[in-house]
Amino acid sequence: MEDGKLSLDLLMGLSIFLFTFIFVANFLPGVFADVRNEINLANQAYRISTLLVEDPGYSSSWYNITEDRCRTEEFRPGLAVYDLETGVKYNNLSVEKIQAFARLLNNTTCIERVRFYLGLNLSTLGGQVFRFNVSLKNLAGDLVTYNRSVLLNHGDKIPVTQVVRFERIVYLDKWADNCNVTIEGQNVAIADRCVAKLEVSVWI
Amino acid sequence: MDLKGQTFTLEGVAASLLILIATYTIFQSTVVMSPSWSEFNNIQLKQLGYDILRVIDNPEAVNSSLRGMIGNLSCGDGNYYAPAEFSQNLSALLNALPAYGRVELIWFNGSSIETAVLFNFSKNPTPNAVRVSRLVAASNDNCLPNAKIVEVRLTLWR
Amino acid sequence: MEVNEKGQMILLFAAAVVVIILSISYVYAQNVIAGIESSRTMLAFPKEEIRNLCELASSSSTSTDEVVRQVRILCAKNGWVCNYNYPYRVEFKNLEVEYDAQDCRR
Amino acid sequence: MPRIVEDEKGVSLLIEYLILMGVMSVFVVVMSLQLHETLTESQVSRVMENQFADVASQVSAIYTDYILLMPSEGQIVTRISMLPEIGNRQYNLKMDLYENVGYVHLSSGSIESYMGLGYKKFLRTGGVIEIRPGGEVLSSKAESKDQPKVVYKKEEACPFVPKIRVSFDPSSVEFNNFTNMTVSFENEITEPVIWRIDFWNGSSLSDVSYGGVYRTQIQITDITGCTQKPSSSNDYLCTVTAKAWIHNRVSCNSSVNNTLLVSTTPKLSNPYLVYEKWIEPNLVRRGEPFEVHLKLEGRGFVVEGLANLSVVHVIDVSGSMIWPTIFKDYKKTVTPNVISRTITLNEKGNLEIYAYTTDSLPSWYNSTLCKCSNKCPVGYDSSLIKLYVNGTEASTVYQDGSAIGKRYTNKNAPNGDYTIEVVAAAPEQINITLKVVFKGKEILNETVPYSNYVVESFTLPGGVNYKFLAIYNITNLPSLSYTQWNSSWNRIEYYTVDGQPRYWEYTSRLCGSSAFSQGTLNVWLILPDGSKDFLMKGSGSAWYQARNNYGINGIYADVFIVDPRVGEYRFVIVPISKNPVTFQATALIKRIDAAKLAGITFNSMLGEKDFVGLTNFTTDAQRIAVNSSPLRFMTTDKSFVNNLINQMRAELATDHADGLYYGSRVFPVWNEGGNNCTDCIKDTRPLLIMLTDGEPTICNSNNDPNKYYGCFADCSNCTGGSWCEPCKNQALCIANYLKNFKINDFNVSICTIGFSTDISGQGQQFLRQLASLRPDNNEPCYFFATTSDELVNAYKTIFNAFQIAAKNISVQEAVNVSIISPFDFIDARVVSSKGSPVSITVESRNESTVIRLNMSSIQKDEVVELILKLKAKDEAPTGEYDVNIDSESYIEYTVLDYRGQESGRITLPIISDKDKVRIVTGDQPEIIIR
Repeated sequence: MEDGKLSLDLLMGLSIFLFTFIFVANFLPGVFADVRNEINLANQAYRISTLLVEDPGYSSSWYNITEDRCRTEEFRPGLAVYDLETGVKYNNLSVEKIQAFARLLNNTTCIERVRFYLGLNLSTLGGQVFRFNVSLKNLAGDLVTYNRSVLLNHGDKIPVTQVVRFERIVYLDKWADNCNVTIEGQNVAIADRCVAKLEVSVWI
Repeated sequence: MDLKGQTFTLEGVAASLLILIATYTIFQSTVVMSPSWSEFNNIQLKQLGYDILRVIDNPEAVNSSLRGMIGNLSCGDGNYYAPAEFSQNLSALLNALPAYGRVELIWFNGSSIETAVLFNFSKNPTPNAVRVSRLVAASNDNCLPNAKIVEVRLTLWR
Repeated sequence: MEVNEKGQMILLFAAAVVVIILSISYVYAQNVIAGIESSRTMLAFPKEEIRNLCELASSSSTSTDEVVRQVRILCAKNGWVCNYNYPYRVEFKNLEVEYDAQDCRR
Repeated sequence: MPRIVEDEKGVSLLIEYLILMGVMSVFVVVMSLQLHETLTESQVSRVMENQFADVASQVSAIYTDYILLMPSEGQIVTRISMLPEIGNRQYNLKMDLYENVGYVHLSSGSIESYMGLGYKKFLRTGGVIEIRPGGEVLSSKAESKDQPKVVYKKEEACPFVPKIRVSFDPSSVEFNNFTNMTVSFENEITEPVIWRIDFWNGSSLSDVSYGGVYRTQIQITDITGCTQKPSSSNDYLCTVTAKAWIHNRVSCNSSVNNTLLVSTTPKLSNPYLVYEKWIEPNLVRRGEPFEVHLKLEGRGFVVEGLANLSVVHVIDVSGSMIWPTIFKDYKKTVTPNVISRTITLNEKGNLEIYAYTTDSLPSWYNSTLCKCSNKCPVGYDSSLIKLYVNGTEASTVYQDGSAIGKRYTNKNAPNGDYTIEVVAAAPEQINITLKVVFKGKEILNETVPYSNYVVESFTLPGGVNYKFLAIYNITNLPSLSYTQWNSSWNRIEYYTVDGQPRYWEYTSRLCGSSAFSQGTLNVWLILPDGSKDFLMKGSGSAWYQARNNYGINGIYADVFIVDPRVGEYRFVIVPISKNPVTFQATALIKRIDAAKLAGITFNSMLGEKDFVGLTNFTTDAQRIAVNSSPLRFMTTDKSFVNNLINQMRAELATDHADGLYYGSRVFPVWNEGGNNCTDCIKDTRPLLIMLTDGEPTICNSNNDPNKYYGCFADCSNCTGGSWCEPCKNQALCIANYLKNFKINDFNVSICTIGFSTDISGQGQQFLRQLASLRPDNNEPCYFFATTSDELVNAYKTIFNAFQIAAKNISVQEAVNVSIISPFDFIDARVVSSKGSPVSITVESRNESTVIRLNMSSIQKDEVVELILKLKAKDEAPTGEYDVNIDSESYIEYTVLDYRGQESGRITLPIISDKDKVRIVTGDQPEIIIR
């Protein structure tokens, strides 16, 4: 009689152990390696910002592409000024190109083309689709305006989730409204240039 | 007899706890902010550094170019003073980042490598500072003797 | 005697699990280091230095033997091997990167 | 309660055992199922994703930096660090394109990851380039010693390579003096080229060229950086480097060196050789040819004193010198310029073809140009244009307003192809209209600018008053029939020698009832004054006839000009049918005129410190006074001598002995009254040049040991008509005496030129014996000339023979051409700027190919260039290669001192830093993982 009980006892002990373990095992994954998107994001942010700041884009007249032609043309945006003689002027952004870029990002079809040609969308192969947003701010941190209209603050809408941002310091080839800075009270331009900050944000 | 049963149960519980704790101690402890993040901040900072060197080096301007800065560098009792205009530009940029910066001029005086620190940019960097530098073909015979090439080194940290 | 046996059994299993977990911790370690390499590359690639040399090589006045010599010395200090001559011939070597251009202009 | 079993204990034990086992087995099963899944699979897959992201980001970052550097030409290599395995699994990394967008792909079994790199095309100075990402690598390679790498590679292939040349004139300069530097390009420059000259002292000169020639004068005031010439304290070799490259294509460059000899005391400067070696182009695609250039140049000074000459022209003015000799000779095939069109008719119908022009060429087709005015086609008629349809000529004249030409009509032309050819006798550009009308519809109507002529020209050099210029046996000319000879002859010249008259005269044809007939060529001769002469035959033969009274009783010429102007004579040759035609012509002048020309040309080569004297000989020789006592017969005033040369005329028989004797008496060294002044020609080198067209026919008997240097002769049998042995022997005796006679301790040199038509004659043998040995190649200084050109060249050669910088040069050049080497041998050629003969042999060994040159001498400022044509093998691996095997390449020559005496042999190895060639693929750039 008592002996019978005993075995039940053991049974209980074992099952407790078993269930605890299975429980642990099941929630382990959360504890273990989680997916680290920031690696990709960081790289993409770096890559896009570099392409924008140090490359004139393709073709030489990509910034003439209108919203209706962005679907048919092959192009890659790049904001750097390009001089036929001396080549690319690094960190020197063309206002004209910036405006074109903004225009394309505003258009729902074009933004997808841009995304594709920038290499941010390989979903057809099975890769991730990256969302991005580009903005141009002056050193004080407010958006740069040209003829009182914001030059560049376009792309996908920035969410609350993990976002990686990469900044570049650039200067424009035309004089924007608010690219001067105030040093000791007076309002000057750094190195006689319209210096600004290009921010590229990338997320999933 | 009864005791025996008890022990069985206890062992079960003990074992499971053991596992639980083992797992936690191993993993919870190591799940820290991933290192690539701090690295990434350095990348960001370094890139900004290069950008700064590029932006403040405006060949059309005199004192707003590295060449001009070196050319018009003045020096006395171990201190090196960059032209005011240059210092202004640089500090304006640094404030905007925001970041601290140290500027060194490095050149070869014919026998050994020498280093000069700009007066207003001589703070000592923290360990995780980044360095960017640019070689400028310029000379300044009374401050940087025999220099034909000067390495302008900008150290940044936050 | 049976009694002891049963107790050990359970402990035995526990041990087994711990072993497995430890083995995974190694995998996990790999996970932790992920991202270091890429960021190091982004940090270490001497793009700007090479452009710098190319600019110097673009003019014969900054390509005189003395200038090149001083450049070499300054490079060596940073652990690089630099060489260039007019027009647009540039060589750069460091641990990761070997750059050798007959015409460095992009 | 009822019981199932009695012995409860036993039961309980059994049950207990069973249950225990049961639980255990369940546990084990769960374990084995769960554990692997939860504890390994899911974990590793996540870790992999992260590691993949890391590697991909790495590659992507490198890629980004590459495309933003992207050297126009060059290579970048970067190591990738990746874990050999993740959770003991290997994986695979590759780069590729998807819809022109590059991407990185990592995969291990079912786990994959992609990272985009962006659109593949980029702008660059010099155009758009297209990156080709590619390559694949397995992770396990990470722990092998060649780590995975990302490689950028771009090789430029050149549209052309500017072959820059830099030269100095003079190439040997005294310190502080001037020299002219010329920068030019050997090949056509189709894009702007940047060139740069680096001087020995570090200064440089640079400019952009569009193919022109750049000249500047530089004064040599700074010889820092020049190397002192071995074994001479006052000579410096100053080297300039010329480099040129296509604008924006730096790698398409070439460079050459040139060495300037600068001497502080040229008088003591020994002549010597310089060489320069380079490769053009030094950048080739597989299968493309390139050239190896080896340039030898003789250097040295000819200054005050030793090297100067005292020349005596001993010129034969015997009767036969009045005869004509060939001045120029032409024979070439003229291919007409044919407009050719093909039309296709798909159906049969009425076909009309018109070929016509509305232009006219009065200055060419003009009755006043015709030998018999208004007998030739006047102005301009339909005969000018010829129309061929499928090869057969359509001769129907077509004329409509100002349009004139030919026409073809076929009321029902069968369908098929029609080849239309049009030719016009257009000596200058006109517009030709070709019109095709089919079934009343115009199916072709084009007007093309057209011309159809070839120009041949020769120049009659100045300095000589030529008596006449005759041009004969020109073929295929138009002709005027029924043209008789004019019976009255016109005198060209007339003079008497010992009462015997000597004259030339000519006559031409009369027009009479002449009728014009086309030839197959229209030829105009354009005279130096610009006037045109439309050449025609008379009655199918020559239009002019000339003769003299000394053996020439008829040369038949198509052109005969008395006292022709010096200058350029141009033939404009127009084929009038569609078939190629041969044009030939031979120009004649008098031998004596040719002789004068040669002599004067020689004098013009002499320096102002060289002395000239003049002796002419016929039955007797006479020295011609050109100066005043004590130096009567020699002068440095060449023009004065030239005038005297011009006055010479053909006279009587030929006495070489006398000529040679009096020739030698020109030298003021025989203490004879009025001509006795050895110091006047101090330090100069005595040279006798004897020009003769004939054989010894007469001599002066001599048995006086004090005359003719004791060379006796009994001339009783010599009448002046035929070969005169005693004269020959006497001449040889005199020559022998002179060869051993020293003036300014140089032996007197004798050079002889046979100016005749028969080289085998014994006269030529005799002249060869007369001659002394040339200083350059130790051959007899004897030449044979039939034409005026040959004669002039003979004189030039003589001049050069006394100007040599080095002797017995032999060059061995070993190039890396063999079965294993990346090059193939195409050919080798060698050219001398002064046309001196060079023997060349090519020997292919199993590990190299050796080219050998042999030259008897190189003269001062002579440039000898060896050009080897090689080719990169089609399968040659890309990279940079040494073309030459320096260890086996050398130049060997006999050195001369400033007195021209041999002073030992030296060997200089051929070493060059410019003998490398780079083989490239010239592809678009690629960025690959390997």
